[in-house]
Amino acid sequence: MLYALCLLLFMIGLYCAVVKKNLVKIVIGLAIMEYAVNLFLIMLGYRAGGTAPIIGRGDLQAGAERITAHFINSAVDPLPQALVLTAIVISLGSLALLISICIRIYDKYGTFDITEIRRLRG
Amino acid sequence: MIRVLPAFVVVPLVMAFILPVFGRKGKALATLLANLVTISLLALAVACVGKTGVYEVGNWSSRVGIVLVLDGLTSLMLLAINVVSAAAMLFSVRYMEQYTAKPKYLSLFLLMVAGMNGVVISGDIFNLFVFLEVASIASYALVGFGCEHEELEASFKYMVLGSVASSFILLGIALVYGNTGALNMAYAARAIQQTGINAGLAFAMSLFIAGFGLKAALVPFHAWLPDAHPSAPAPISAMLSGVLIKALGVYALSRLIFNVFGVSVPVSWVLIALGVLSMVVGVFLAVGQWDFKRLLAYHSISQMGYVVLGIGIGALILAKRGNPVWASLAILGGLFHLVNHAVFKSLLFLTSGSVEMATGTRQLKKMGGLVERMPYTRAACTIASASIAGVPPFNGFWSKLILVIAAVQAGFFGLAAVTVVVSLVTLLSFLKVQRYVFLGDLPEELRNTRENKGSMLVAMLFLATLCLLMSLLVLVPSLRVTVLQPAVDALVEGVGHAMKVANL
Amino acid sequence: MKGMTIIVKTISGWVKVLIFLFGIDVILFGHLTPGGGFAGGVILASSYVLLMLAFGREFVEKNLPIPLASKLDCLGAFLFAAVAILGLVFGGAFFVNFLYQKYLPGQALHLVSAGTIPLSNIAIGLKVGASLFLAIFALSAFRKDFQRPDAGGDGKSPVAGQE
Amino acid sequence: MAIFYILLFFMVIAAIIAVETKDLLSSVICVGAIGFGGALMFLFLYAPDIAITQIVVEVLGLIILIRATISRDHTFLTGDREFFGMVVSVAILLVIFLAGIKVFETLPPFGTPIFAQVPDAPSQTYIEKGLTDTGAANLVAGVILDYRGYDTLGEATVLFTAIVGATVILRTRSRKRLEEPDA
Repeated sequence: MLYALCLLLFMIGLYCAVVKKNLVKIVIGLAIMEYAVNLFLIMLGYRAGGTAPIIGRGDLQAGAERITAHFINSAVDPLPQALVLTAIVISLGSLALLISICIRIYDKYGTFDITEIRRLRG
Repeated sequence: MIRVLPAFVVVPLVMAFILPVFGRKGKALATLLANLVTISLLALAVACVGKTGVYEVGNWSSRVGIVLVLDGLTSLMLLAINVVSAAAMLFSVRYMEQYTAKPKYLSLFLLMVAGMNGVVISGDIFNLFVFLEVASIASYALVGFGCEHEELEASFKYMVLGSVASSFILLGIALVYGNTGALNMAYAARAIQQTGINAGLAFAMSLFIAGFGLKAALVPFHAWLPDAHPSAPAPISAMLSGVLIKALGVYALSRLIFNVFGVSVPVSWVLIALGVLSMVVGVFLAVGQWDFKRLLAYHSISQMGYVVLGIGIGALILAKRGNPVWASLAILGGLFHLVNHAVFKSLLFLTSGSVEMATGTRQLKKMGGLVERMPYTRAACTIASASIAGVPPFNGFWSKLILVIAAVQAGFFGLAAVTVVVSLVTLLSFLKVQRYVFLGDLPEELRNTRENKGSMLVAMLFLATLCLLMSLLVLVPSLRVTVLQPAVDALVEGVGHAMKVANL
Repeated sequence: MKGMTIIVKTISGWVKVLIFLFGIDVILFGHLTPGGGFAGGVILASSYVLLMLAFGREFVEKNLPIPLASKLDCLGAFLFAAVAILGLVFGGAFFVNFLYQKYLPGQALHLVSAGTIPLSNIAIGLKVGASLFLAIFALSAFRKDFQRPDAGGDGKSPVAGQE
Repeated sequence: MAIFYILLFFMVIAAIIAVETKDLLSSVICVGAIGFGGALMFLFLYAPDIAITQIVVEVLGLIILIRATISRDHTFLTGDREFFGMVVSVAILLVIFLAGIKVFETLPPFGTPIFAQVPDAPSQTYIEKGLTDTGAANLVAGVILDYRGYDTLGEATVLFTAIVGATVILRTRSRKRLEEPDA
């Protein structure tokens, strides 16, 4: 059910990117899609009643540098978190590039309305 | 040889990080360095032909770390990418003098090359996505490099559709991870083999087809290509049409279908349908065009249809457990057409850039009679046109012939006929180009056009020579066995190939 | 624009230093606590964004010249790649954590541990901070050109009649 | 568990407002609400690294977005695209959504990650051996900078590419006259 809500968020973003005709709205739609995918990836790694995948002093067995079994059996999945970290930075980069294209288009055409930005046929 | 595999990514990356530091004064040095990088990568790619192996990044085993894989298909793609990038970079030396910020252009160019090389050598699904983003974002910026109305509009459209495609691909990757727990292609393939294709994986597969189909501009997803490719500077158009849509779209899609998910009948039919649609729709949209580069861009869609059709027929035969010889023939046709198209379409875009630079226009109706003013460009353009239309001695003929034979052998007589008809329409369309650009009367205002000399000419002649020589790739058995056949085998072996490479 | 009132300027002058230090803290302890090069780098960039909002662009440009930021951007990216290449030289494969495995194991949960990971964090922090600063600066720089849009622009559609 | 539903409902509602509101600035602010809701969600999902990154990236992303919308003369919008096209696209999206809901039944139920069920999942190794293999107490840092450092190189490159691209797009003069070499 939570996954479905996440997909709903993705679909709202897709709807916004496909149907809206304002450039900034389209960018917002893309951003929403990226949030949804990131959230979905993190939810895949969630463990009910778990702990964050960061080893503290309490997770080391006294004396030896060994991790307690409790930590091993309760830590959430670190791999999706690493993937999402990558994905967030990628989406920030593409947001910066998209917005600079938008600003430049506004400068040239004087509008954000995509129906008025039609120099190219087809 | 496998030890140098990361160099395909790291060398252009490091050079791209250094280049923006060069200001206006260091422009010549920056250009020289960038050319050195692309040419040495080409040499490296030639040296990698016929080798196989796995490189473990950071000495982590393929289970926990990222692996780079070199196999037949990878080395074929590396060859195509680096041939085209060397030629386009050589062409840029003089062509890009029209624009400002050349060091940044060179940097973005190298980043795009690094991204494509990274996609091709990656053996990890998420890593493939990351490098796909590197190449895509560099190409979005390069399409808008001219900063004029059309270029910005095309760049925005391209970037929006590209970002949607990236989101689809990432969601697909998340679904694959959620179902298999692995990101390495070999481990994911093994897990998928054990569980079979369930609903989640089928959904992921359709997301991948939509995402990579958008990147490859197959017909229902082609809206951005006819705008983006003509708007870019000519060397970038050559890179985009020549290799980007193949490395990011067709290569990635066929790698995932054949080596990770395994071929199945519905997916093969989807591929065939996409291929036929792209072939027919692309060529008929191209016929009516009067803008030189836009016409070429529509032909890219059509020619990509051939590639996908060949791969789809092969997948269908494999999925139905037919004769693997015919399957590998169809895939051979598809892949051979892929490399051929990389060469002749980039050559066509370079000649269009040369013509545009000399005359200042792209409209076919405003040109004419350039044969006496630009003889070398004309020769190169004619060779490339003959190749793309499938005129006998050139490379395009052989790949189309193989595709037709494969279609007939598989029992698709209708498809074979469509292939031939599309090829004839392509021929007509390029006769029009010859007629309006190079023959006919020379308009008054073009009296003073001069042939572009120097690096631009070298780049065009290099690719034109390749157009002639590449027929040898299928005609000489020893070349076919070392270059094309391993690539075909990598796909025909299917899911087993991924595991064989990773020693599972 | 000359920036905001004196109160805002004084306070944000101090707060900027605190944010900057927090960013450095997040970067340096990235291998022990949540955070790391990316988060820290963004925090570094946002400290300059605060300065830009309070004092105006010219002040920030004096504080951190754009060519320098551009060079820092390239340097950070290059350093990260260099750490990876050093792994090839000393560890035998690209991206080997050679410091941890061979030379400087350090003690778990201490600042000096994990080999090349803190180094990579610092390089990434530098790179991300400089590049996002550049991005925001470039985006705000464009505002000036806006007062006078392109020929025939004046908010109407310049598109009609072309083609 | 309830907290996730509350936060996700909040995010979905914010998304709907962001999509449907006529004022661009409020739309951007709603995006901020989604982002910070997401950051809270990450925190409750035991991903503090992502939560920190999400918050700071959100702040900067909002500044970039507001930069684009503010001081543009008509931020108020007029309607959607053609009605027919909208109905068709909504129908297609609805079909994809309904197909997608079925798909999630194949995933392990929420709260039981896949790596605990697959015998040789990489994540198990990261958790058990991460500290001894990489020396980093923060396992996420260990994964992104050691096990999968190559990804992070690509990620840093993406940011670098995007910024070079943005400066290229925003340069004021793009073409110059070609100085003829022999004339």
